[in-house]
Parts: sequence; structure tokens; C-alpha cells
Amino acid sequence: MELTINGKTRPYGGAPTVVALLDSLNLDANRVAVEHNRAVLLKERFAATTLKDGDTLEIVQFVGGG
Amino acid sequence: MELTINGKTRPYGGAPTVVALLDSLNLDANRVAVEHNRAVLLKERFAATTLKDGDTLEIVQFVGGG
Amino acid sequence: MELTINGKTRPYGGAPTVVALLDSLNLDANRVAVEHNRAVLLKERFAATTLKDGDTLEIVQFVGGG
Amino acid sequence: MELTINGKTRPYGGAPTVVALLDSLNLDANRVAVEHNRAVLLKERFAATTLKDGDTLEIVQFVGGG
Amino acid sequence: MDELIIAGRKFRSRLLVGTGKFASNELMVEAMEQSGCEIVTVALRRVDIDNPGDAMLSHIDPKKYLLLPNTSGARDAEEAVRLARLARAAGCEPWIKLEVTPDPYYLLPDPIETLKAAEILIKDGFTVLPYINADPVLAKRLQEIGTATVMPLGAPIGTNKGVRTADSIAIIIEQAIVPVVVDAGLGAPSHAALAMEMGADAVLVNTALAVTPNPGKMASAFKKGVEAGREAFLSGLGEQRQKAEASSPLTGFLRD
Amino acid sequence: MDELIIAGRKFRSRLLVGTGKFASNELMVEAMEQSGCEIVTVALRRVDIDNPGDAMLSHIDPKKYLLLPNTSGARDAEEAVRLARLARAAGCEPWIKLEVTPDPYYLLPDPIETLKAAEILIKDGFTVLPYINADPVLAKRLQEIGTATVMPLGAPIGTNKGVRTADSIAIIIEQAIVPVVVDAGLGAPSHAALAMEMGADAVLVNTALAVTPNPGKMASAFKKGVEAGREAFLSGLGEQRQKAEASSPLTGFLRD
Amino acid sequence: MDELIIAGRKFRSRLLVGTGKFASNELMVEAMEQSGCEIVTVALRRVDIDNPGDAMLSHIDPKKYLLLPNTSGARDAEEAVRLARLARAAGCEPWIKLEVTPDPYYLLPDPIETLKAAEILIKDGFTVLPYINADPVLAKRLQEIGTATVMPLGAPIGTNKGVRTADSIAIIIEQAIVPVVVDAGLGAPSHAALAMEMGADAVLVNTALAVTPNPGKMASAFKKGVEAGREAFLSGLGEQRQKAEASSPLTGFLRD
Amino acid sequence: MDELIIAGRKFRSRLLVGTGKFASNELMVEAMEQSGCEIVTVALRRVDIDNPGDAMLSHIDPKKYLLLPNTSGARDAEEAVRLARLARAAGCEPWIKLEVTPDPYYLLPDPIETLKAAEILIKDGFTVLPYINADPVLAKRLQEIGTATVMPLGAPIGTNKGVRTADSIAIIIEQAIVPVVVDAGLGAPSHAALAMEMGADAVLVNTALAVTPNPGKMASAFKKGVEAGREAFLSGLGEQRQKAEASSPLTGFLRD
Repeated sequence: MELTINGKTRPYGGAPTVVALLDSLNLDANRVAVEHNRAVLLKERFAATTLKDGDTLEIVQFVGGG
Repeated sequence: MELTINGKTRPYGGAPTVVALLDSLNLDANRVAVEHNRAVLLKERFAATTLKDGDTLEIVQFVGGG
Repeated sequence: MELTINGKTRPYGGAPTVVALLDSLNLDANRVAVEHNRAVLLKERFAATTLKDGDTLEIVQFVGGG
Repeated sequence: MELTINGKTRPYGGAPTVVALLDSLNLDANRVAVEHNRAVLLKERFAATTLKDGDTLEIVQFVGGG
Repeated sequence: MDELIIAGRKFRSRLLVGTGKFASNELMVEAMEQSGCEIVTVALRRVDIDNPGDAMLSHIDPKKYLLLPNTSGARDAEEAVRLARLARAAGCEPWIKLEVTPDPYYLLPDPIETLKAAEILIKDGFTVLPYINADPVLAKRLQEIGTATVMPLGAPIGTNKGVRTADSIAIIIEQAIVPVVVDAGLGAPSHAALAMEMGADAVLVNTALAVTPNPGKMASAFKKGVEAGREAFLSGLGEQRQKAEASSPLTGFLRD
Repeated sequence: MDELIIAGRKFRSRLLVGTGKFASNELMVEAMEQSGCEIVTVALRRVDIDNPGDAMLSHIDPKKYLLLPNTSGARDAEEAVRLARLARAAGCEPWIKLEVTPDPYYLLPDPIETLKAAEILIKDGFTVLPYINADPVLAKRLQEIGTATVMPLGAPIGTNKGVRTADSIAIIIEQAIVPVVVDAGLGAPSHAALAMEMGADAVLVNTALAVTPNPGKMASAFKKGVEAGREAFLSGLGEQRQKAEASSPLTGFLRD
Repeated sequence: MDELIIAGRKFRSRLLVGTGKFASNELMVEAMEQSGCEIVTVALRRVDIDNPGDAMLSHIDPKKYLLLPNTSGARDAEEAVRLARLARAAGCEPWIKLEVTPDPYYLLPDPIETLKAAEILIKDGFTVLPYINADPVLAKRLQEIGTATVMPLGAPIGTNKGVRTADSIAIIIEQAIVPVVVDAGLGAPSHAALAMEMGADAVLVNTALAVTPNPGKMASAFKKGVEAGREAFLSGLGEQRQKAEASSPLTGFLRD
Repeated sequence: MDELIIAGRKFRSRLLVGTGKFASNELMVEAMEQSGCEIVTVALRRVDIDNPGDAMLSHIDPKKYLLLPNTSGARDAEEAVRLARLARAAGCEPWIKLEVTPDPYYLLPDPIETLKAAEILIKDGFTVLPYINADPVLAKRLQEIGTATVMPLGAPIGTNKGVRTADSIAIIIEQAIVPVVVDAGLGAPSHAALAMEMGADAVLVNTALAVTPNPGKMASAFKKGVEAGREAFLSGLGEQRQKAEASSPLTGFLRD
């Protein structure tokens, strides 16, 4: 399926969960926050949330800031 | 009748028009602005507007200000 | 004899040395500096310096200052 | 003869007066001030002052200044 | 010719004068005349029914001066709108100096209520000149909804402190698409001159003229101060330098 | 009438103008005229024998302007005295702006050499106007030996920084028995106005007029700035306040 | 003991540190440690999917420092709220430094959008620390709806200009019912000390620590500056005087 | 290690403390201790023969503090020299803080008499630390004749106005070949920090410590302020900027 992640559309063939997606991207679920189709996702729901073709995700992390 | 003018209630026995009222108060209609029951009154309507017992009026004028 | 000390003239009947004078005034020689007839006096010379009638002395000490 | 004028030594063959010198230099005597051998020269004395070989002159004028 | 244009209307003077606190109407008029101003602000207050007193308006020639009513006393948008409409009904042109000052100690303007009132009054056909704190973002938003000017304060009203908000006012001027009128806190001609040198389009002064023993002369002083600052701005001011820059030549010394 | 009196001589203008660094004699003259000044400073330099050039003096009408030669370039009392005497010999009245500036970077005056030169020149019959740092004790000593003015600097020459020495200049003014002329560093009319509001008797400006693209207009700006400050000083300026002071009435609100 | 209390939580340090712009995580950590701070701000940004890079968070010990996410980048209330919720979802406590800065040049906060976002976030259970211009009326309104602090700027972010808004900040402090944290523009320890002497409860510093060649030493300098200002405020500072006040006795001179 | 070296003698502290005007000797000693100072100034006065009183000297441990007598009260060079010699005869080392202040209202130093006294005292073997106005040329001349420091004033003694002479002090520091100690007028730790950030080698404080209700705490505040300013100076302070400089990243926004 295709997902729009952080504004870029990219193919994804893995298991249709946020957990699996983060895994495939080598991202530590504890270090990021995720918006799924514009709705903030609590970490507890990463496993349960299923992805489908065309979904939009924002994956963010903390960086230095004032 | 009784009118509340600028926050004070006072008896009034003259003709029931704003023009007459201003007259009785020795106020130049050209120098003041009037609110009748919370509605701003255009000068043209001073003559036509009839007053009744219990009406509220605000009569204001310009003063020095910064 | 009479001595002018710190601007005031006062009688003095003691031994005619600076040491004796300071003593009579209950002043600790180590805590003051003395001018004798407008000449600064080193502490070593307090004993040797003899006073005579009409001499002028300035006796000063340290105080708080900025 | 040779004169040192404004720090530079230069030959001079004219009449040995300051007036003549200024003239030869096309300088208006009314616009300049002259020091002759380190002594300020009043304008009145321009004509009378004779120059001799080796004399030092400063010829100055007003310029814009704050 | 160098004109100040507010809402399409042209003015030769860049000094606006407030009419409050003068010891007498005569001194007020003298200050107005000496200042060369073309716009004067006035306030709206209840008539004292039992003692109407002398109407100051009769002292101001409407042909010479544009009367600019303010909404002083308003603590929120609603009160400000009400006062603006009364002022218009009193026969003024629909120009309003919008002031919303909930705080009685420093008389500082409320950004939220000021923006709200400005929106209502602009829709209602008023030419709105809002008094604001020196907040560049607020100034921008007000211009975007169509205010005729922005009037950032130099310091709280009547403090005579001068342009204490210079850094922010410089930004407001840089980003402005309507005239910037520095209002409040200007206590001396040097303050007015500084504001104009910074590129302000005009200044408004009241207290400094009203509280001096000699309002007429002080008004003349402010007139000159404003013109001085404007001319200097137009001529182009020099940069500040750290090292000195000789004003006399650095050559031709006797010692050279 | 409000006159500036220096050494018994009366002047209507309180703005002195320096003639250095102008792009052309025409621009210099225009600035002089627009400024309304009556005193202009000039410097003394060696004539370039091989290329005497145009004598700027011919552009200055001696009937309209008092020529005030300076001793710029002097690094000690001796050089200053020599220059003063040459200036007098050149036909000027015996007025001298005394400058002794050993430091070439900031052109700051030397208090010791300035006092020494002033003593010699006063004995020699000169009317001495000394350029000094804003040092109240030095100012006092110079007045005690008979200088006609004191000319404390606002900031180093040509820096346009304004009256950075305000605290000290206020003391000098308070203790002065001769006119105080603020010299150097004034880069904008607001600076000149401030100096005059503080009670200075006059100011001297050069760089700010010479380096702008429009010397005539800037000179007019400074003229107005100086007059503005003077009039404000004479009218009486208000105190600075912490709390606000309403300029509109605090009674008669609709809500009362 | 003198503690800073924000939303019921106690802190010994009155210096908050921003983590942006450090040359390395090591220098950032050294600055944090030398500063003695207990609160550090962080920003939220998209992960670069193709190059996730090193997570700076791993360098910050959550037991020693309270992580305070900001909403930097938000141009309106909606974007700010969205960022705040993402930060909370990322595992932070629901504390948020609210920044809404539509203007990209000066990064000045929007008073309207900031108030709007604060209302939403407070309802949503956040502890809100809003970054604002030094506007006393806005500060009051934010406190009335329940913000945990107000964070007025001293000068635009990263300018190092110091407390240019001192007059307004003094009013904000005087009227505050929650801690006042001076944020932005503080470029030197003397700026931080001044803010604290004025009665500010804390300051936030980032650029000044990040851009110096020696962040650790500069952080120590700011720590001392903040403590110095706080202690001076608690001790009670003397009034400024016009005339001098001898520090040495005025009697007992030899001449008396 | 960062040491202050005056006349070859090393000090760890860059804060000098004056001992005047304390409410009690106990408070004076507490301030001295909290300040961490190693040099304290004292004045010389006539003993009151009829009531010698308590010798303050007995409260100062000569092993911990270098006693620096001043010549306060001297109105000219002769009085200053006389006091310096008396101080030495009293058993002090030949270090002298040279003060010549003819003016009783502002206690400003006399440049001429100060230079004259310095010459005599240096010939006489004294280590001379002269108190001067912020006059760069005078400072240079004093250093040329061999003073151990220069001590320019920030503002008149006891006024708490801070570094009002910043522009001139910056020049003095730039040209200095001996330590520059900013003396007089420093009323708050932020003032001391600023002086040190500018590159001053040390500061002297008295009034600010003596007149506060809590001298010990204020002394600690000044100690930290001085150290803060020094560390910041050594770390390297950032330039002031006009435009803002984001402290959070300008990429990775959700909208990108």
C-alpha cells in the first residue's frame, strides 16, 4: 500500500500496524509521537492501530529548541 | 413622568419629545448626543422621538481628551 | 604647656613626648598616625619626639571609607 | 637662495620679502597666515620682512573644520 | 510636497494634539494654534444636567481642525463601539481614535478587545485609528482588517518617558502599510523628534502641552521637534560609529 | 528676546556649525544658510604650495558669520597656542575653539594640556571656547580662569551617538557661569533638542550636516531641533512619572 | 528556602535553559549542568525518515530535568494546539511552552492566537507557559484564564539586546499573580541579573549559551547572574540618586 | 587560573569593597566576608580626642584583607599627598586610593590635581590607584606616569546609577596597560556584571552594600555578579542583532 509519511508518499509492504511501520523504519516507538490521519495517537494504540492504503502519518521527535 | 437621565431618575413634566426635554434642560441639541433606551438617536430623530414614563436617556457631549 | 591637637588648643601637663601624650589620651599608638608641627611622624619616633609649648599635632586613625 | 616652506626645501630667486614670495607663489596675502622662522608674522610686516637663505616659513590658510 | 495621508485625507501637519487637561480653553486653543496641528482628539462624557457648563467644542473651529473623538473610558469592545457611535451621532465625521483600556493605573490598551472593536467599527463604516501597545504582530493584524493607522504607545499615557518602546516601534514602522502614529508618553520635543527620525509618520501629544506653564510655547516646540525629526528622516541620518571621525582635515598639520 | 551671549557678544542662533567634510563649498554654504547659524568653525592647515586650490573662506560672508578657528590637529598646549596665534594673524578676531587631542582614534581632548593652553591664550587676549570631555570639575576650573564657554562632548567626534554623557553634562550645566555648548557626537536633531532641553545654551554640529545626502535639509532640521529644545526648556518640561496620568477626564463615564 | 513554584511544582533554580543551536549534544549537556537548571525546553519536529539521526533526548536525564516542549513553528492557535498534543503523546508531562509566532523575521508572538490556544490547552489539562510580548494587559488576561506563568520577551529571540522592554515588564511583575519568566533576548548575565533585580521570578536563556565558544562557562556565568539578581532583589536595592552620597565620613578632616 | 594582578600582587577576587556607612562593624565584616573580597578601602580621619570610640580597624583581619587607604576629603594634590603619607605612617603598606574631590555635591575627581598628586606619590614610592572621571586621555596619562590601576567612575559616588559612562569606559579598557577598576555609582549586581562583561578588570563597591537592609546577602549578590560578568567576558559574548535568530530549528515543521 501507499502511505503519506511526513508529507512524502512512499510504498509500504509490511504488516499494517503503526508498530510494524516504525519497526520497518528503525524508529524507536518510545522516542517518537505519531499522528494518524490527523489524529494524535497514544503509544498504547500503536499496536492496535491498523494502516490502510492512502493513510497519512506524521512521525515527530524532540529536537533542541528554545 | 419619570426619566432616568445619565444614571439619575428625575421627574419630567414637559412635552414628551427629546427636543422638548433638551430644551427644558437648556441643552443645545447641536452640542450633545443622545441614547434613548440604549439606542443611539440621530439628531434628525430628536423631534420625532416620544418619551414615556420610565425611559432611560444618556445625554453626552464632547470634552477635552487625549 | 599648651598644645593644639586636631585643631583644638588644650593644656597638657604630662611628660613632653608623643608616647606620653597618646598615653594620657588613652590612645593606642598602634592605631593612630601623628603629624607633629605639620611633619608626619613615624611610629619609631613617637618616643624620641619631644613636645614643647605651642606645638601643633594632628592625631588621626582609620575609619570606614569607600 | 633656499627656503624651507611648509616642510619642503625649495629654491627661491625673487625679491627677498614675504610679499614678493607670496606673489611668486600666486598666494593672496589676505587669505594666508605666515610664520617666519617660527615667529608668527602680522600681515603689516609682510612687506618689511626680508628673507635670507635657509629661512623657514609656514604658510597656512583656513579650511573646513569642525 | 511632504503630506501625511490618512484614509485618503491629506494633512500638512504631522503633529496630532489632544485637548485634555488644559488649565483653560484659552490655553488649549493657543496650544492648538501654535502646534500647527490639523487633527485634535476629544473625549465623550455625560453632560452634568444640573450644571452643563461651557461647551469646549465652541472653542474649536471645525474648519481648521478635524475633530477626532476617542473612546477613552471604554473597558471593552462593547463600550468602545457604543462611544464611537455616540460620537458619530453627535455630528462628528466617522473617524474614531479607538482606546480600550481596562487597567485604570497604566491605562494600557487591551489587544483582544481593541481588535474586536476595530472589526465591528470598520464594518460599521468608521475610519479607525487604534491606540495599541507597541506589539508588531497586533499592529499587523489591525492593518490587515483595515485600520487607517496604528498608534503604538511610546510609554504609558502621561508619563513623559519618551519612546521607551523604540525597538518594537522600529519593527512596526518597518512592516507598516498605513501611517504609524506614535501616541502617549512623549514628554519632550526630543522624544517627538526621535519618533519621526525613526520613520514614524506622525505623533500625538497632549499631556506635555497641557501641564506646562506655557502651553503655547511648548506646542511651538513640539511643532518644530516633529518637523526637525521628519526633515532629518527625509535627509537621511548617519550611522552611529564606534571610533571617532575627524571633522577637520587629517593632513596639512604644521608638523607634517 | 532670548539671546545667546558669549563674551559679551549677542547671538540669536544657538546652533554653531562646523565647516568640515562637506562634499562641496556650495553644499557647505547651503547648510550654513539653512541652519540659521551665526558662528562657523574653521581649521587652519598648510597651503599646498604646488596646488593652492580654492580658498573656502571666499565662500563665507564675514558680515553674516563669526569665523571661529579651531586648533584641530594640536596634540599639546604648545601646538594649540601656535595655531591660535596663526589664526589671529590670518585676520580673524581673537576667538578660538581650543581643541587639544593627542589620541588619533577617538580625538578626545586632553584635560591637562587644554587647561594649560587656555591659561596662556586668555593671558594673550584670546576669547577661548574649549572643547572638553564632560568633566564637571575641569569645566569649573576652565571657567574660573576665564574661558568664554565650555564645550563638553556628547560623544566622540563624528560618532553620531548623541548625548551619551548626559549625566555629567547636566552637572556641568547646573554649575556653569558661562554658556555651555554641547559639541561633538550629536548625530540627529533629537540629540540637539535633548541637549537644549537639559539647559545647554547652544550646540555645535558638523558631521551630521556634512555626511547626509541633503545638508541643507538636515541643517534646517537641526535648526528646528535646537529651537524646539530651547523653547521646551523655557516653557518648563514635565516630570517623568511611573504611573499613567489620564489625558481624558476620569468622570462622566456612561457607566457611572 | 527561596523556591520557584510553578503550577505547584517546586524548583531551586530560577534559570530555564533552551536546548537549541548547540554545536554538539556534549556542549548542550555541559551547559545544562553548569547552569544548574531544572527545566529545559525542547522543540518537536518531523523525523527525517531516511536519516533519523541521533535522538538528542537520550542525552537528557529525565530525573534531573523537567522537559518543557515548546510549540515553536506554530503560526496560529490550531498549529500550537496540535503540537502540544503531539508532545504530550510523545510521553512528556502535560507542560507546554506556548509559542505562536506568525512573523518569520522577528519571531514575535501573536497575542490573539496565543490567548486562544491557551484557553484550549488549559481546558485540555495542560500546564501552559505562554511566550508573549511585554504587554501587561495580555499578561493579565492569560493569568485570568489560568496560565501557570507568563513569559514576556526582553527583546526578539536571539538578538542579545537584553531587557529592552523593562518598563512594561516592571508593570507585568507588579500585577502578576503567577511567576513571571523573562524569555528571549537576554544575551549577557547582566541582562539576566537586571531582570531578577526587577523582581522577575525566573529567566529563560538559550542563544547566549549556544553561540558562545564556551557554553559551559557561559552557563555558569548566567547561573551566577540569576542568583546575583535574585539575592539583590531579596536584600533590597537602593534608590538611584541624583546628587552624590559620600561613602567616606564628611567630618574629621584635617582642615576642620 | 584567572587572577587579578595589581602592581605585581595577585588577587583571586575582582571585587573591592569600601567600608563606609555600614550600620555596624558586624554588618561591615559580614559584607566583607560574603563578598569574598581581598582588598578593602578605608578613610583617615581625626581622632575625636574626647571620645576616641571603637577602632574599626580591630575588626579587619590584616591577614585576610589588604587595607587600601583612600585620600577622601582631599580637595587638592597637597591635601591628598599629606593624607597618603599619614596613612603610610599609620602602618599601612604604601598603597593608596587617590581621591581628589574639590566639589562637595557630586564628589567628582579633579583631573589636574589627581595627576599632580599621582606624580608626587609615585616618586615617593607609593602604589597609586587613582579615582578618576571616565576620561580616556587622563587615564592614559596616569598610566604613563606609572599608576598601578585607573579607577574610572561609573556614576557619581553613592548614586547607584550604574555604568552611565559606558562609552568612555569601553575606550579606557581598550587602551589600558594596567587594570581598570570601575569605581563609584554601581548600585546593583547587574551594574557590576556589565562592567566586567565590558572587560573591566575589577570593580569597587561600597554604598550598595552599606545601605541595604541585608549587607551580607547583597555582598554575596555582588560577588556572583562580578564573577558572572568575568566568566561571560572570558567565554565571549554574542553580538547584538537587529533581526531575530530562531533558537528552535527552522525545518521539519508539520506543514513542510
